[in-house]
Amino acid sequence: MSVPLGYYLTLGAVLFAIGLCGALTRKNAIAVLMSIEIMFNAAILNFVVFWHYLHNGALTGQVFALFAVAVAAAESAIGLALVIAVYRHYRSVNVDDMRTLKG
Amino acid sequence: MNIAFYILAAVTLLGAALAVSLRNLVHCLLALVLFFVGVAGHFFLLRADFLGAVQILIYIGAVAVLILFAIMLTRNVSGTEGGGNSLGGAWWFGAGITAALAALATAAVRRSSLAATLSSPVTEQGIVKTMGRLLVTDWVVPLEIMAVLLTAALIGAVVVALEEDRKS
Amino acid sequence: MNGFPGKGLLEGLAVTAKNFIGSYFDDNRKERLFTYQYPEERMPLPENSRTFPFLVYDGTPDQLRCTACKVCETECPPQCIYIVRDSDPNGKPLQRPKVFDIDISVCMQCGICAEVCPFDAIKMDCDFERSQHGRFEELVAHLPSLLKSNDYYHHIKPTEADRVDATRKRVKKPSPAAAAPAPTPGPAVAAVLSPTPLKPMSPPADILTEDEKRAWLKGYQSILGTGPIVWPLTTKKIATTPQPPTPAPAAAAVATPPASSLAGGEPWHDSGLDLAKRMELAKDRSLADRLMAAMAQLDCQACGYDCRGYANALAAGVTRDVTLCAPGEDETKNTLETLLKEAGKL
Amino acid sequence: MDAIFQLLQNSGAPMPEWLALALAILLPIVIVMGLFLTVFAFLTWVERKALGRIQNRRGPNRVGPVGLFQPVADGLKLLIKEDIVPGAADRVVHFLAPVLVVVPAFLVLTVVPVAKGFVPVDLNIGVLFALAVSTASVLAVFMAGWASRNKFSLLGAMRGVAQVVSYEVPMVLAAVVVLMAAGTLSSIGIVEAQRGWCGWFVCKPWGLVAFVIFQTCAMAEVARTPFDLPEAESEIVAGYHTEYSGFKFALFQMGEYVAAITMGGVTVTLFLGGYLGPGCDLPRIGWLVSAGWFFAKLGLVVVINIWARGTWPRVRVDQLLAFAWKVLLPLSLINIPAMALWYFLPNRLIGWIASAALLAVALVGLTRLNAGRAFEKRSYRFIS
Repeated sequence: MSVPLGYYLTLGAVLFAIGLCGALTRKNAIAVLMSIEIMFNAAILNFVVFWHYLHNGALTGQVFALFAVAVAAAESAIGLALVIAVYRHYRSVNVDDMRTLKG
Repeated sequence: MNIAFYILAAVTLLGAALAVSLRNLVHCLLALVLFFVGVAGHFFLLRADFLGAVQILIYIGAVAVLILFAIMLTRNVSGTEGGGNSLGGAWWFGAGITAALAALATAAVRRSSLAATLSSPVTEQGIVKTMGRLLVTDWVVPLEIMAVLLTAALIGAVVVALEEDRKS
Repeated sequence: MNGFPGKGLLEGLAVTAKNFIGSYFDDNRKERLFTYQYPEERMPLPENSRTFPFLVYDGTPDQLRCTACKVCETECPPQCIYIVRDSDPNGKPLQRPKVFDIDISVCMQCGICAEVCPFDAIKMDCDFERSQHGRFEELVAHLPSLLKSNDYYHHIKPTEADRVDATRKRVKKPSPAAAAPAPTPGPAVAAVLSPTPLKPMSPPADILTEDEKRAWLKGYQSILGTGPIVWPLTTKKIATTPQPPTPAPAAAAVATPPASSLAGGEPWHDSGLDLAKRMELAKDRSLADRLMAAMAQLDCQACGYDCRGYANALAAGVTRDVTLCAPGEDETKNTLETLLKEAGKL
Repeated sequence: MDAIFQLLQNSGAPMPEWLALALAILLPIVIVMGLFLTVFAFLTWVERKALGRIQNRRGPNRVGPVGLFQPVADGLKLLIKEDIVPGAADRVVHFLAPVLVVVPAFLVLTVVPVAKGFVPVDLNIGVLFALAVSTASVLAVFMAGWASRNKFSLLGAMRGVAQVVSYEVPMVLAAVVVLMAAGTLSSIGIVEAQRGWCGWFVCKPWGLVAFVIFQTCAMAEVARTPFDLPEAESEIVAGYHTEYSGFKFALFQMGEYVAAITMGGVTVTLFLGGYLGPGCDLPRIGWLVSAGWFFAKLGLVVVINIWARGTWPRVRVDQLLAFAWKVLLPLSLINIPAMALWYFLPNRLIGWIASAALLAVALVGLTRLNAGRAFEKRSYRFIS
């Protein structure tokens, strides 16, 4: 496995950066959620990379990644449910419109 | 073997970049799926087969469909408008942030001692069997908590998204 | 839920399995495989299945029954028949068509032409493989291709052909084609052309009670099946107003020349003469006679009367419609119009 | 694939390492693609012939000796047909959709053991990979429906997505039971675990129930009658592939049929003991006999599919989803303890009877639960 660890870490970092940039600049709530998904995946990729290189026998890295995947899926489900509820109230998913904290 | 790495990395980066910058939301989603496929490829490359399959099953099978339904429910079906970003299309600004963050991260990685190519190949079979046993023995508490969390998330999502009819 | 869950599903499977296996054992089309492999095997057509019309001839193709009276051309709903009358070398019109086209891409195979033809000249064929490559010229059937012998008619529709031949023999009518080349003088032609004596179309005025009318109708219907019945083509023409001479008893008028015509008889009553010669013959006659001279002299009853009856009806004002003489076409219509205008009737 | 790679390596042939690797990868792909495309063509012919005979008419018998060239004729016709892309369609997605329908169908083939020792890739997560990839076709279906910008195809796509997603859960759970019994995820391992007299998982009570559930879900996953809601001709024109013509439509058809075959392959691997059969261990021709066994069983499963297609009417959308969530899912959940009973009770016979009893109770209970009100006889009043 001649691919050095560093390459993977930079890849993870760049992906995380793209996700973060997307989350910050996108106007549409769903696009924001997608970017958050990218950030999650970047993190999970890092877990697996660390497990692969420094695992010396233990599978903790993979198990941790598995739990992270589950949490990410649950989070996206909740996030989208919220977006739909907000859409029903504001009739738009534009992030800028959601200013008032009215119940 | 590192040709595969470069190809997969390119695919993943392309997917992520497109998912963030495309105008039409559904195209964004398809780029996101490409990104998920890229990450799944990486998992297979890193010999984490089980995670690769799980990634495909959960992300491409479920999360992408979830986002798809969300897109459908929250706008006109064509999903064309509304993909722009709040900076009025100054995409180069976003790119700038990404480049800065990426440079910061790579610098950190290079300086860290771990950067050494400490690569010990992992090839023994039966990862899945040991993983299964591990999950149920050492990690049984997180597993149960995860189960509770997932159920709560499921019910919560349904309650939040469901159309509460205030009239009744 | 009767029976164990899924019982209905399994019964369904059993039925299709029985069908599937059964079809391999008896495919003699009794009960299972009923498909006819079309080009090789052909399904026998029922006798009165009809496709496009054809012209019947007795004996040789030029003894065709059609006299180009153009009734079928007029009555054809989609107007897909085109007839041009034949004429001998010196221009005298003959009682046979020179051109008889049927556009089978337009023909809707309704069989009305066969019904209204007074001379049993056109019958419905049952040959349906008429597809061509072109869509326009190839799909117009011309006279030669339309002509088919009477024995072909017997071959495809035995019972119907026998019935038609029986009625034709009873009328002892030689085929008009034989008569056409030698145009006989007027009255003789009228006598020959008129088919069997007919019952009056409308019930006699003096029948009052309902059941008497029904009895008359029943009597009337009894003759429906016997001979070629001339349908009252347009109901509005049969006015039963009792003024003399009532046109309704067309048969009576045809059988015996009406007394009202002058002693000179009707020299113009010959379809061989053209219109000018006929008007010249009836120049100083009564209005009814001149009107009759304008007709096509075919007594084809396309107008619901015969030529004399229609003229009388026009003269008596029973009807004001001058367009009923089908064979006469425009020339008759115009002359009728001018005559009636001169007489102040129109 | 690895076996071929080793074979090439130590065969001493003057071959650089990367060429051997390339060859080792390409060879199985060519074999599998060729094999299953001919099976696909043959399947369309068998299906049309069988459906014909079920409906008391002859199937295709014009093209070729007994209509055998009919698939070739169909393919040629679709190749020549003009490829129309609707004006408002989203060109990129419209073009990608048929490709993505076919890809998962063939990807699942990588883990199906065709004969003894003949499996394209012996993944140690074989079955999980197959199930995961088969759900990926959901997205392709949606892309097709959404891209053609037409109400009916979108409706069809939504139905397709809902159907596949809701039938995926019972399917995975039905497969879980088999994985528990076999103890491994790799397809070769599962097939080997079914050796011995009546060793097939179908012979076990929980295996039979799991087989029925898996087969129903496979039919639903591939949208074959009686679950062919997404392209129900009578209701929504042709569902998500309405706007496709010519070769793209052929790709859709191929994707569907190959998915049906591969799902059949997975069913055979999981429940009917893949290539196991009386003669499969013979020294030299063993692998040929085992291949024969595999394709015989695949034929059996496909015939069941066609038989069901010729018999049962199409299911209504709500019945379809209710059936998945209210009957199949609980049944497959109960199936797991039933399997445990069978597995852990010392004497196999008692275990067999115990699990059969539990399943019978579950089955009757579920059907009673879902029976719904029996419609009482309707009474008519004549208002004088």
